[in-house]
Amino acid sequence: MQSTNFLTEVGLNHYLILSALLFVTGMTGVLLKRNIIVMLMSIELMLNAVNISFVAFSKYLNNVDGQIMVFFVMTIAAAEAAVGLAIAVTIFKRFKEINIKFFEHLRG
Amino acid sequence: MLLSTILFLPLIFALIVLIWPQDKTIRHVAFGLSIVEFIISLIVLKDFDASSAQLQMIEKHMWIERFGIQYFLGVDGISLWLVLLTTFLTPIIILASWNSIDTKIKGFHAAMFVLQTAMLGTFLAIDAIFFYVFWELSLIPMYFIVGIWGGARRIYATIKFFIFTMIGSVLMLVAIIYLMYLTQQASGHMSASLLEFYKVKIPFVGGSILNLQSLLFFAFSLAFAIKVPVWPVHTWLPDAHVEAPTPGSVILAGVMLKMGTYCFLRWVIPLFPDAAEYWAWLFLSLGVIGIIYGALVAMIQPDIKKLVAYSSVSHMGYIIVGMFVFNHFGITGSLYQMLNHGVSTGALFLLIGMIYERTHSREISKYGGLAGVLPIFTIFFFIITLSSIAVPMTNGFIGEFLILLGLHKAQPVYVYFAVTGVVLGAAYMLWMFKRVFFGEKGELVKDEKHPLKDLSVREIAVLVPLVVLVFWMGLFPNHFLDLTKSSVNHLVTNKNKYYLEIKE
Amino acid sequence: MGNDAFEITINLIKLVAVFLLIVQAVPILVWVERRGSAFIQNRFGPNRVGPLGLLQLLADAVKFLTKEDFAPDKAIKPLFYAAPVFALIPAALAFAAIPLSVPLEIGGYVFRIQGYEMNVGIVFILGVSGLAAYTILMAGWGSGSKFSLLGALRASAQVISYELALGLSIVGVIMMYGTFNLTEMITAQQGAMKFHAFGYEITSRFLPNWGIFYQPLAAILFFAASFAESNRLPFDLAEGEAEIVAGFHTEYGGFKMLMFFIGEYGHMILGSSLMIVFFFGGYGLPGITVDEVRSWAAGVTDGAAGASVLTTLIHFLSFTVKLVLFLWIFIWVRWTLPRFRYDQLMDLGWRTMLPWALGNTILTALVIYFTSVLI
Amino acid sequence: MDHSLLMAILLLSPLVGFLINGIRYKNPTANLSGGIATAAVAISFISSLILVADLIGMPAEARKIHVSFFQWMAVDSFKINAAFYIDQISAIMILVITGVGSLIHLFSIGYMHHDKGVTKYFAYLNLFVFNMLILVLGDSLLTMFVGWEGVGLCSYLLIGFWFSDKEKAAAGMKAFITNRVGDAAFLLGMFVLFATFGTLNIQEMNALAPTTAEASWLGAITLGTLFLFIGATGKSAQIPLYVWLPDAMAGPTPVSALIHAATMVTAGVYMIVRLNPLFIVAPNTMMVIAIIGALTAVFAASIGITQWDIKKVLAYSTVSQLGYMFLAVGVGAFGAGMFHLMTHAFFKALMFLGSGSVIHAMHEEQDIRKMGGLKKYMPITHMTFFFGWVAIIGIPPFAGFFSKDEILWMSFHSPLGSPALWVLGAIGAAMTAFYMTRLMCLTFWGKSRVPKSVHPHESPTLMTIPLIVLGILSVVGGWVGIPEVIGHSLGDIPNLLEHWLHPVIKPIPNLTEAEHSMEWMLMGVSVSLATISAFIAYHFYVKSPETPEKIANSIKPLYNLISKKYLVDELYFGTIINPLINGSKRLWMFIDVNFIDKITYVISDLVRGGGGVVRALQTGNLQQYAMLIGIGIVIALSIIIMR
Amino acid sequence: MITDVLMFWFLALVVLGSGLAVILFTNPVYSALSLVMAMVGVAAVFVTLGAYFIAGVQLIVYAGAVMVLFVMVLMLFDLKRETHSFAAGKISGALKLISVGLFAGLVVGGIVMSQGYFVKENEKSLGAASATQSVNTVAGSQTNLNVVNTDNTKVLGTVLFSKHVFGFEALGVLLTVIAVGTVALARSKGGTHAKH
Repeated sequence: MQSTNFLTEVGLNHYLILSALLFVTGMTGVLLKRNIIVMLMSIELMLNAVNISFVAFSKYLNNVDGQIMVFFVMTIAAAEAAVGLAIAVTIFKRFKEINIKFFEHLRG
Repeated sequence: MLLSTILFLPLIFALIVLIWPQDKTIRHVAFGLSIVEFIISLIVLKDFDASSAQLQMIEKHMWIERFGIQYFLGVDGISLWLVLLTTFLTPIIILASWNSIDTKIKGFHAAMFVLQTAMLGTFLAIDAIFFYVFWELSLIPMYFIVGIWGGARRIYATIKFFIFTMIGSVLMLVAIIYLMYLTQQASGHMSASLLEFYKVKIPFVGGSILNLQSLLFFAFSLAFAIKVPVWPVHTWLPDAHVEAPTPGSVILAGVMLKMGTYCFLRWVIPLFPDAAEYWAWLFLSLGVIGIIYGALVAMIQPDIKKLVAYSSVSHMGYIIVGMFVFNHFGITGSLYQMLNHGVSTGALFLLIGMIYERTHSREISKYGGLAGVLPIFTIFFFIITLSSIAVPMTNGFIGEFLILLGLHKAQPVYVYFAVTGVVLGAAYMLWMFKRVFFGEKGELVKDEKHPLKDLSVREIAVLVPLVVLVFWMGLFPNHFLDLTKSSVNHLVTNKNKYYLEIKE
Repeated sequence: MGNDAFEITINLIKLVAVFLLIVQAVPILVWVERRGSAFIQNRFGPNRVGPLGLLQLLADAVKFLTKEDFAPDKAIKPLFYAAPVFALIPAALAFAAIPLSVPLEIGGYVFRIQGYEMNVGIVFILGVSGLAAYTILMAGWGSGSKFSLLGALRASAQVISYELALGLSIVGVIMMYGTFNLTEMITAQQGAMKFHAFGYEITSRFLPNWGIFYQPLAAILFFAASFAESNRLPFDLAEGEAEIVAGFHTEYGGFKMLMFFIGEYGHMILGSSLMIVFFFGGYGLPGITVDEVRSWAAGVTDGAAGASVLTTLIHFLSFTVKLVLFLWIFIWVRWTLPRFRYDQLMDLGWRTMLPWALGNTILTALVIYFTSVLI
Repeated sequence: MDHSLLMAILLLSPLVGFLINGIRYKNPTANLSGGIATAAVAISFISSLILVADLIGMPAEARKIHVSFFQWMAVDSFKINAAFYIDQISAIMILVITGVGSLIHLFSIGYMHHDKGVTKYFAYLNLFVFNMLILVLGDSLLTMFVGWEGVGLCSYLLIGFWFSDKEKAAAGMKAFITNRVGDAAFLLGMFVLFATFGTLNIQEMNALAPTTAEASWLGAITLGTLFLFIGATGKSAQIPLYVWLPDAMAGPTPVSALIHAATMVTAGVYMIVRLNPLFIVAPNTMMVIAIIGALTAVFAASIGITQWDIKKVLAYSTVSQLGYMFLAVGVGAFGAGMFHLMTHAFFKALMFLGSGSVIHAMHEEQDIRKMGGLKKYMPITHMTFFFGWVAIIGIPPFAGFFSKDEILWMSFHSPLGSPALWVLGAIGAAMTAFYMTRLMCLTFWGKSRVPKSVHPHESPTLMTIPLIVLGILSVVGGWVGIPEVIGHSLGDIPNLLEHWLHPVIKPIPNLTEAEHSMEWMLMGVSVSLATISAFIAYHFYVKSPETPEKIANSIKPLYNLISKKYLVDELYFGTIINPLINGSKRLWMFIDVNFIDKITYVISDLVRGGGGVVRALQTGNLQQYAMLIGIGIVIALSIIIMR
Repeated sequence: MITDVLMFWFLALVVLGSGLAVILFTNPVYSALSLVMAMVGVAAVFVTLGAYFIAGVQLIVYAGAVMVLFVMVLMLFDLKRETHSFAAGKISGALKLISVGLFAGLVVGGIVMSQGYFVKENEKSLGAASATQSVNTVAGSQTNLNVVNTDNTKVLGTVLFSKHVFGFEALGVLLTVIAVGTVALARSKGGTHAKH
């Protein structure tokens, strides 16, 4: 299946790999960035990557449930963004900076 | 629909209380609502068919089909009076908390109503999982009642209470799930209904704890024994009682402890008859030890509330003993003693709460000579004391007598030990009574600047129903026993092949 | 995109044409706006260059193009330059999804008179027009100016807020027609008024079968919201001259400024078009179905192609007339109503329009349910 | 009138009195509340008179009035009715209770006149009468037990009537708890008997008892009756549970008269008599009863000799006399026991009331060393007290003589008795004569040792009337039961009491015909013993008051032991109560605080410690957490893919 | 066909490029704008997969609302360039990168190794079920299996409001909670340590 016509025959695997790479990109952001907001954005990126997988599966498995999942993911992403940003704003109000290190107060 | 109404009305009441706009009138509203609940619950009494041992007024709907979990309510002679006890005590408690709860009134009443639902659910649910939900639900409002409105060491007490109870419950959940699995083995479809559980024959081999029935028996028993509490897992009770606010203590002693004993009758004994019979010696011994130990330890407590708490341990010992003799007298006596204990210990806690409101102390040594200062209070306290030490013509006597009679019929040896409880009970109560009410005026009583006020009309109104009940139950026990008779009869005669039919 | 090279080419050309349509409409609109405002305010307006000042458009264009292209020192250059370019895109893209006339059928090919056909047109249009907020933000922040930033924040907050009302207000319409497809909506609005209720079929010869008669509240809400979306008076808080000079485009001049204008007018056109599509029968003639027109055209011309061209032209004309009317209303309102205060604006959006839109949705749902299910 | 109505009146009229006075408990009007209470008991008395009259009208074998009001409780085979019946035995009791009771109520009006809690007092007194009637009339052991505990309760309340005094409150508590020990045994007895007979109904049990064979020397009936007897030792103050009665003198004196002399303390005797068919088939129990009774009689009398408190002397005398009654029933002479019960009720109530009158006159002084020569101040009291005295020491023809003598004779003569018992009884009788005479001498005769501040005076009429009535009864009360031997020699005076009781008393098995000469001789011995010791006492305490002290000094250790009541209280405290309390404390500390709770602490510490270890991982660095998640996923994925 | 392929590669490039840009830009505003770009790209990917409605929603929700919030917040904070945009230390940074790399390798490897396993499995199960009824449709709607590739909005709606209605309701609750929580957070003054 692959090797010969990898470039010309786009299938499920292509989308999955695209999704995986996008996910990894987002993950890198989450792991390495200092700015909370950028971390949040990276999370959004990861979620989007997952969405690609869902939709791709939905198409190639002929099952509409995958797209429903995308809905749910989107809603949760929106919610997460709202709360995350609110927290970021609160942190910013206090420290005038939104570095992730301020969250270390929350250790157990 | 009646049982569902009774069961969930308090939840609606809790909501009403929560959204009630006026803080001033919230107590009145809650009181009125709880009275409504009580009146509705009286309909159950009216519609109850005393001649039948069947499960009555059932409501059955499938809840989670895959596991055979049902919304299943029903009442029979065993649970009837406990339901009424719950609905009866709630208005009294609300009325009694008029002054003692002065912060977060709204939350308190809401918690109270939620607790009422949980307790009623425990008594009414016939489905294991459904039952378990209520069983656990009852912990939460109680946790808050003790934890928010409690005394100085309330957090310690709540956590102890919670953890003790949780440990038992978790084992019970495992056992319930296993029983559900057994129903599937037996009948092919999974069910959590108690009636299905009854049909399962659980293998039993005497001589060892490591057989299925014994293990399940102990898993259930531990949960209920902690709730009761049976010696030696009783230590959460004194702490919880001492730290709980008055209404919390009352509901704890009055109803919550009964959840444990009731469940022995509803679950443990019918479900595991062989194991129950085989291990009866253990529970009889623990019960008798509880009776004596509770009384002895109660005697030397410096704190009135702790004394009453330990007396609860002693009284609950009687109830446990009564159930494990498996005859009419014992089981009837246990059922009756549950009600008695609810009424009289509840009233004791109320009374202690009233005096605590006035003096803010529960140290016995700081009192003395109260009888001269607060005569009405003394009269009430004395009547309740009599009920607590089981003087004839009060309710306590009937229960204690029947239990001991049953114990003697089944296991005469134990009764010689158990009967010391009769003496010790009188000893600790009267000694306490003497130290608090008689003698010279104690340091709290003689304070001239703040003379103690005798009971107000409201407080009398709180106590009168209880006192009336004390004598009513003592003089006309048949009014109460007649309704439980057929169920107890059914339980005793069919213990080893217990089943419950549904009354249409 | 198409099945063969010819089709693809035509489709690409179509796309460009629609874009140009918007761009070219702008100078005319500017002229209309200036003359119209003058008329309303009892002035002359541009009347020196050309007849009725028509050539003013050219003059203006030349002026804009020849102005010095500068950027403020504090500006963030990439964003500053990118913003005007992006300003064009949302409106143009969205407008491209609107069907302007019946499809043209020539020689086996069917050409839709719209940028591209989309099954979920409404969602797409809403989505794309939502992107407009970025251009504003980019411009505002990229300018490196306080006023710009404030204006941008105001404007984008406003856009987001009203997007909700906008989206919700047309939910009723969508439910009624049961489709996201704009063409299908227009088809459903053809002919005389006719609807089913409680098992009866009710017809009225005198009224066209337009959405406005079914969803009047939605129409009002949508129209108001599209004013806000396009940042026009009475919702032009983004450029409250007295407070923040000119809002997000304070620092812009010349051609870049013109691009913002184009964007704004593009939004106007888009809003008007959507009004027409949703509530005024789209390209359809009032009370007359496309088939009736087509059969008439077949009688007038010979050959299927000719009839098709005629039908398309007639409907395009119909659309244009409606569009012009609505654009005039836009201008009219701008010069009639005063500007809101910012809190009033937010109040109106969140506390008035949103609940009404929600109510409308629920009501529509109920009516649909009762008329269709509970006969 | 209808019997059930009469019975209801009989029972409920004191209860109504209690309720009325109980509701107006704060009202200090002695006359009104006393009137109500007395009237209530008097009504009872009248209705009991009517009932007894009806009873007399019945044929001798069918004399029984049985009234069942309602079913009290019914569980399976166990059915108890709130039913009451009057037979020959209980007829005597209700007459004594209501008759003596109303006299004592009357007396109390005067005695308690100035007390603030007078209304409460009368309420308690009425409640007591109510409970006592239930005890006496109940047709089953359980009904009897209701009254049994009820009178104990009233006794508790009345002993601790002046509760602000710590000692008195403690005395009440002591009485109740000691009684409770007996009650617990009573309960056990009921259980055993119920297991044996399947019923607790007294008549049914009495009917079944002769047909039930006793399996061994400690068979079910013996065991049951033994338990019942232990119950009786509690209520009737016998060894070993007598300790509460002397302390019970803390209550108002009329209370001592009514409860602790005339009625309640005799309940044990009454119970045994009522169950006599049952007891008679358990000879071992009977033996125990007789021995305990005789021992108590001597033991208590010996303590009585050394007491200085007028009421204490009477209290020990009561214990001693109760011992006689138990001796009587123990040897099977149930009739004699009943007889002595009745006469004792008369003369002991009289003496208590008399002492009350004295105490009243002496302004609450109870020490007889501070009295003396009261004869001239209080002639009526002295006179009536004198009748009581002669009655109790057994001088013919006063009441005590006949009853006591019959007991002594039966203890000798009955096959259940023995000469040893007679000897004990006779010693007791001598001691009784001694200490009663001592009391008489120190109180009424001899020189006055009254402090200057006190001016003794005769009590008001309200108090003297009961004294006079009881005095007369002390004189004539014995004539209903003149022994056959005397009656015969005086010209066939019948033994009315014996005839009356005959149908309900089971005869002693193997009773031989009485030898009259022996009976005469023993009678002579006991009377002369009593007379001699009375004379000695008179000599000691009137003629040469220094002699007793000399004797006491010469046997100092013994005297001290006796005057300290043989240190029984100390013994009980030292061996039972204190170890119990200290042990409980240790138990609590050891089991609850140090063991069970410690276990929970250990568990919680373990959990907390474990948490502490894991806590180190929680650096608060979000990205580190994320990295750990990532590494975890990598590991999980590798495992999945490698498989 | 070729257009679809070209489209995919183009979009993949755009999406991955802008995704990388998100984490590589030191200026968070650029990151955010890149993210918008990525999202629009993802929406386009959805279009190529035939999920038009999802694409539209993606535009409305993500690009239109969520990201606007991000951008607004960033602009409000006015965080210019950050000198240390990456937080990690040497060792942990290396560890993180290694784990990310391994993760990527494993996932991609897994996907490649799976050889379209899912599709085959699905076809197998479909083959079993196709005789009776179509699997992916809800009861009552007689749409064919190929529905995903054409206009599936109606199917989407039907499934969402029947099979997944519980999840839908749960999301409603979630959103309410989030709305309340956000308002509460935003109104608090300076975090949890502040004294009111």
